[in-house]
Amino acid sequence: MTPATTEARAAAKPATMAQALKRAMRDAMAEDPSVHVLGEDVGTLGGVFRITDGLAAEFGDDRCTDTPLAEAGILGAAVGMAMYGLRPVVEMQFDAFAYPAFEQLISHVARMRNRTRGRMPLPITVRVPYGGGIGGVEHHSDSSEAYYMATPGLQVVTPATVEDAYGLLRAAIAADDPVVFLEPKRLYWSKSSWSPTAPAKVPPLGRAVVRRPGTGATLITYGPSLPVCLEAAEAAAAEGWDLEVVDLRSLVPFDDETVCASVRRTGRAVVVHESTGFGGPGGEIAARVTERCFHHLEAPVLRVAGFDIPYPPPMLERHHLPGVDRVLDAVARLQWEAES
Amino acid sequence: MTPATTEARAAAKPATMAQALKRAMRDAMAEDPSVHVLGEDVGTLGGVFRITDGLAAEFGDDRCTDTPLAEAGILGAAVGMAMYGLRPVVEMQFDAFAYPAFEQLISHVARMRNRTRGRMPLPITVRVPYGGGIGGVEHHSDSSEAYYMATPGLQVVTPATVEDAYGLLRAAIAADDPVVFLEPKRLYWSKSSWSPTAPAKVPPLGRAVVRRPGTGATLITYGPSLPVCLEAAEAAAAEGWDLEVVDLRSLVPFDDETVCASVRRTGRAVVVHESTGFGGPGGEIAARVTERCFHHLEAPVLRVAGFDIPYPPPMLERHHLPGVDRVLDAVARLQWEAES
Amino acid sequence: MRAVAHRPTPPPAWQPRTDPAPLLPDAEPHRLLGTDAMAGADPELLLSLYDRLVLGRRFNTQATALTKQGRLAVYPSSTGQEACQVAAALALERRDWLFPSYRDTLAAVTRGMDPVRVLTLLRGDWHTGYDPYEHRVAPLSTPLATQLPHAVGLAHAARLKGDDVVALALVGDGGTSEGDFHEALNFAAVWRAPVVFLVQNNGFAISVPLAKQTAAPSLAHKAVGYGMPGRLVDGNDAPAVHQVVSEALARARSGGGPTLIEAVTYRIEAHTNADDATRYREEPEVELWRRHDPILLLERELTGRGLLDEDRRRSAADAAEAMAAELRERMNADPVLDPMDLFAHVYAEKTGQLREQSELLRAELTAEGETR
Amino acid sequence: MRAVAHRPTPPPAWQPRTDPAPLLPDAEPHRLLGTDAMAGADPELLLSLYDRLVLGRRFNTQATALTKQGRLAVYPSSTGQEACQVAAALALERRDWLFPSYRDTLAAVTRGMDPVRVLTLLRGDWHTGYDPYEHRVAPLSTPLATQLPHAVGLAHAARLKGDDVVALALVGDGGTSEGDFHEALNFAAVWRAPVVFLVQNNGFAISVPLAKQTAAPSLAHKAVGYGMPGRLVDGNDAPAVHQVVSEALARARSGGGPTLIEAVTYRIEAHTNADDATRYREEPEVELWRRHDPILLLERELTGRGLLDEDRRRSAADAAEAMAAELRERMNADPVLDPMDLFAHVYAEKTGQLREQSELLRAELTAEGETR
Ligand SMILES: Cc1ncc(C[n+]2csc(CCOP(=O)(O)OP(=O)(O)O)c2C)c(N)n1
Ligand SMILES: Cc1ncc(C[n+]2csc(CCOP(=O)(O)OP(=O)(O)O)c2C)c(N)n1
Ligand SMILES: [Mg+2]
Ligand SMILES: [Mg+2]
Repeated sequence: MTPATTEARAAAKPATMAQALKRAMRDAMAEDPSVHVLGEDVGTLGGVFRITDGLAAEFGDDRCTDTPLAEAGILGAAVGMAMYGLRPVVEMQFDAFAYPAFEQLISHVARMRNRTRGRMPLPITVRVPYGGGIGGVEHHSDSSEAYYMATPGLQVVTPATVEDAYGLLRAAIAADDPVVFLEPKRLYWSKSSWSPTAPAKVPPLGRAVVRRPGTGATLITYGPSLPVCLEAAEAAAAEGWDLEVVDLRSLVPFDDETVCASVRRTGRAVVVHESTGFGGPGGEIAARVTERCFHHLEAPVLRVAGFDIPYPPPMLERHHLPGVDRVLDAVARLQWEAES
Repeated sequence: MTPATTEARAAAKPATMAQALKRAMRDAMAEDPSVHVLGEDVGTLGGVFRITDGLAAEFGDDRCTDTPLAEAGILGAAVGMAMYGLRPVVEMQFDAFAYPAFEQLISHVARMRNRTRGRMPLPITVRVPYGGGIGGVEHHSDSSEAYYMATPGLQVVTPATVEDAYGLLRAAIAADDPVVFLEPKRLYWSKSSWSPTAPAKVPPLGRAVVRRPGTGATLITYGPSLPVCLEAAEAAAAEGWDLEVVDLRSLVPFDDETVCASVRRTGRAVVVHESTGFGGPGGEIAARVTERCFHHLEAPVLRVAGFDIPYPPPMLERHHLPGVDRVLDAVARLQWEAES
Repeated sequence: MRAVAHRPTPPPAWQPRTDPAPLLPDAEPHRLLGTDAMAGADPELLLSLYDRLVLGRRFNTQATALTKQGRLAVYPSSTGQEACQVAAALALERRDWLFPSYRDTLAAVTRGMDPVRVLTLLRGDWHTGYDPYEHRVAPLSTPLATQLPHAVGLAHAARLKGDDVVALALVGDGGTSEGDFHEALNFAAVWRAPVVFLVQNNGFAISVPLAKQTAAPSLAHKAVGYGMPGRLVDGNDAPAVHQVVSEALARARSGGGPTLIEAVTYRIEAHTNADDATRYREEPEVELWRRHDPILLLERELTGRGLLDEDRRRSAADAAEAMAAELRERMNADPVLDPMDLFAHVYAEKTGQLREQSELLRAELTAEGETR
Repeated sequence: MRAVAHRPTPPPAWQPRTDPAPLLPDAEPHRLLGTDAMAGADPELLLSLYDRLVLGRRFNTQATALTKQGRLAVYPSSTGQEACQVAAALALERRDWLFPSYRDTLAAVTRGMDPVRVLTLLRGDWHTGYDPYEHRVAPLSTPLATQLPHAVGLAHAARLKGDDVVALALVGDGGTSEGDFHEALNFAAVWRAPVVFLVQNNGFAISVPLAKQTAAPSLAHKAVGYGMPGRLVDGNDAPAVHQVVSEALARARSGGGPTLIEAVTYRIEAHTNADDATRYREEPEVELWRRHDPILLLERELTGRGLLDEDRRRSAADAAEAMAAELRERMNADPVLDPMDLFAHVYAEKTGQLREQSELLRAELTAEGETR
């Protein structure tokens, strides 16, 4: 099948996030021969989520490589490949299976540029399917972004829309810094009318975006929780609360400007994410928003997050995941009475 | 040398934190035959910081064991030992060298109790010398507490005084949960009149303590930054600011009660730690204090932390480490004018 | 002064294979790979193995069927690998420990565990959940090879306590590539821990064939680098597996230290019910292995020796059917779960914030009228 | 149908050593461990090795002295191991890459690097800091064995690009226990990457002797489990190391894949200047190895062949002294550091918060009158 027919077929129906991600890698590989994909089952199988499907067929095993089963080895080899001028895109099969590569990520990937005074940057993209909501058994639903955020030298990016999945992944692969690219797995099959035949322009990394304008309070969120927040905002509208929803897109660098502009306008904010609350991303976000917007705040910045527990088994996960009701409960606690 | 003579000798001069830690392990091993120490160089050498010095001589190689050089193996073996009823105390040689054991820590140590519905708790203590200020070359000065704090199932404890070094380590070893025990290496040689002949009673884990009472603002800190905060409080007193200093001692569980009682009294707070700021412990602390004490706050909770950079080389570390001046600068920004 | 040379002579140069690792057995590879255990084995052992293999096969097909009915979140079938799991688990003493990986449900069942409990993880009502001490079966491990150092630590602890306990740790061919495999085997050898490592080489790690996993002449050869014995066995020859594992256990028990065993077998089904094996392998290859089926091999031997008639065959099948029916029935009942349990086992005692959060959830559940 | 058996016959059973791993060489262990390279070697090679060994030894003593004067934060001396580092690095082509560990300063110097730059990490003014591309020397690696997968990845990339480049990766005996060692060797073998792994077995990992690190007959035996050749060499026999490494490089270069080499040597000094080796080993053991000194061995051979007279000896010593004097002088000058560099290389572009933080620091420095 030629790329043209693939395109034609894909354009015929709304694209999924999975398709957009695949297309981003395909286009990056076609444009730049130094882009190499590697990981477990990424070749013949096309990955357990099929995100790399067709890449080995189109570009050969040397460009899209099934590695031995060893995550530190994969990332470590990617470091060496990047040292030699390649742009490796590594797939970690699931969030929790990135942990064996932690030392390589923290002690090398994040630091090589700094260590060598900028002589040896490592343009590596580490794709990590993350988060729950797909009925995965233990170790298949972790939200591990806090670990990456706490590590200077890494960019941490996560798309929440099909269009961003394409754009941000292209931007991540093109970036000269290592990027941990967190893919919200329960949005893999979410669709939009984004057409893979007309790729959007590559957005810059590090910019948040207002997904829904509003005046009463700001929901600050990212990745898998964006749809929850948008739904909550719709429901809130019915109760007379006009909520603004900010999609961070990039956790590192953090877009203080967009976030704080919103909060200064609304005077209230709730951070919503699926990761555990304690020590999670929300603490950083709430703290920095408070530092910067204190006198604009009518209420403390609240957090709606996963409970501080190991991710639950499939049959109980719905109790853990922050849903619309929990978001609305938090919104209700934003001390609206104080205003009037 | 009998324990008695050791005690007599040690009692003669002020004890260091290193000695208190060693004594805590010794006493725990003497009282409970299920306590086993293992790690790299912990036996014959007594550890690179000599914290385990004498344990192998007193209790034999089987109780204090030099392992092969492999941190995941060490912690993984400790998991198995704990499964069989032992209480392993693992030494990670330096903060950054705990990273190879990350998967074992996150996916097993933190979760085994939960996974087995409480049937298989893992009473493992993982001792990690952490932080900088000792002129260590790369990888020898990381402050990695944010990673551990973000992991439900782990207790995270760090002493700041000689007395606590003893008491908290005893409590950690006695705890039925896994404890990441962070030892501030630049305080290893700090002394106090604490006498190893009269061990203090074992303090409960999870309790912060007010190290210096004050009324104007609260410095919230722990581990290596406690002496900095106490010094800053002295200096602030000269400028007319009466600062309270809270030593967290336990990052997990977090003692909201003690911390919030202080902040509600003072109305202002600065979190001080050496770890990088972004995504570091301070974000969580500032966020939860703000959530709980918002209407008592005269100013946003500020953070004084290490810069958001890889830990610097020895010759530059003093520029990175939060010192008295940076703490005082933050205190000065607590909007004192608003009060009057 | 010690020995003259402080090293033995250098090892012979290993020539890495230049041909891609051949995956297909010939028509009757068990004779090449197996021991002569089949012929020499005690009839009772053979019959006991037979009953359990039949039961195991039925367990696999039933569990797979349950995934289709939404009663299991996922199931990694061990059809084709029953001999490895059953024979190895059967070689253990009751006081010994088993460290299974996620595919080793049959090994756990063979130890006497309640099949429903074995399936907790895969059903999705808890993470393994069962009491590991009841049958000395560690939680089925999902992160690959991470259970191996646990087995070493447990075996080491048992030996230090003077207990006559051996740990049997199972791992897949793919799992041998992980760093934890290396570290565990090295610790075991240095500590001479009473542990036996059994690699079920089923040819694949999800889609990745062995040839992309290793260039070693065999996985058993990996033993050499740790200074422990390596054994290669036909993993579809149940008595052979039983014999090799028994020998290794005896060796460990008598202070001889660890052994690495590679059992060559084949994953007849896809990786799990969620996988599509047609994407990466051809049917004829599977067909060849079907002809080398562990139950077939045993039936042939038993029949040849006049130990298996239609009645015996039927009674084994009936027992398996009964087990399956019970399993079906019990699994078709919705498990009674208490969401408040989410907070019960994170720490020995709930932390303050877990108490807050559990109150939040309790309030939500009360509002929904859902709590117990 | 492929080969009849899809596996070679089982490996011979390895009997783990029952005696503790002997650590002491006999009076002249090099003859047992070495090749016959010494006798066969080209005079020029021998002399070149000699000069560099002498230089290397002097570098070690000078650097150790600098720690005492507070001019280096720490120094891990390779005294006694010079032959491994010098001979191995000398066997490389200029286009090849070296992946050193923290103790491999001499290998880096032998590649032509400025000694002061090599010492950046240990001096403490930056983390390695030098440009790895200048001499194709990767940053000295502190986290053990982590540099090995980098070497594999680089070699693999070079081969994919069609470049005739080999990577030489150095690691210690202790480092072989880490999971990264295993994963790197396995990747290298599966990918047939042009990489050579050289283990400097100096008997210790800080205080831990080899016998507590492995039960393998030799570290070279670890090659077997990856399907690559293993070679054992006397690490104090410089021409032998040169020959074995050269052969392995040639093999890798011609598409033959990776090799694992164990060079048996001894760490004559403590682990670093901060270590106290008397806590864990006896002087007579060190003394035995001093008699097996790599420089002594080479001198003996060169003298025997009439290649080394007093003049030649003195000229080597003088060159080393000159290097040391220059090193001393340059290291005694305080490095000029700009604290603002702390923010310069974290990302390609400073993030907003790094800009804020760098302004904070700049203000502090201005207040102190300290910035440039
Ligand atoms: C550390 C880790 N990485 C990745 C995975 C995802 N994963 C689950 S099973 C599997 C393949 C395992 O292959 P093998 O070890 O041969 O066992 P088999 O499935 O054949 O029984 C992979 C990659 C995992 N569970 N753990
Ligand atoms: C991952 C990791 N763990 C621990 C350390 C601390 N450490 C530094 S050197 C050393 C011993 C290394 O021994 P070996 O590999 O034999 O090298 P040698 O020092 O003998 O050259 C240890 C444990 C480290 N640098 N990295
Ligand atoms: Mg397999
Ligand atoms: Mg060594």
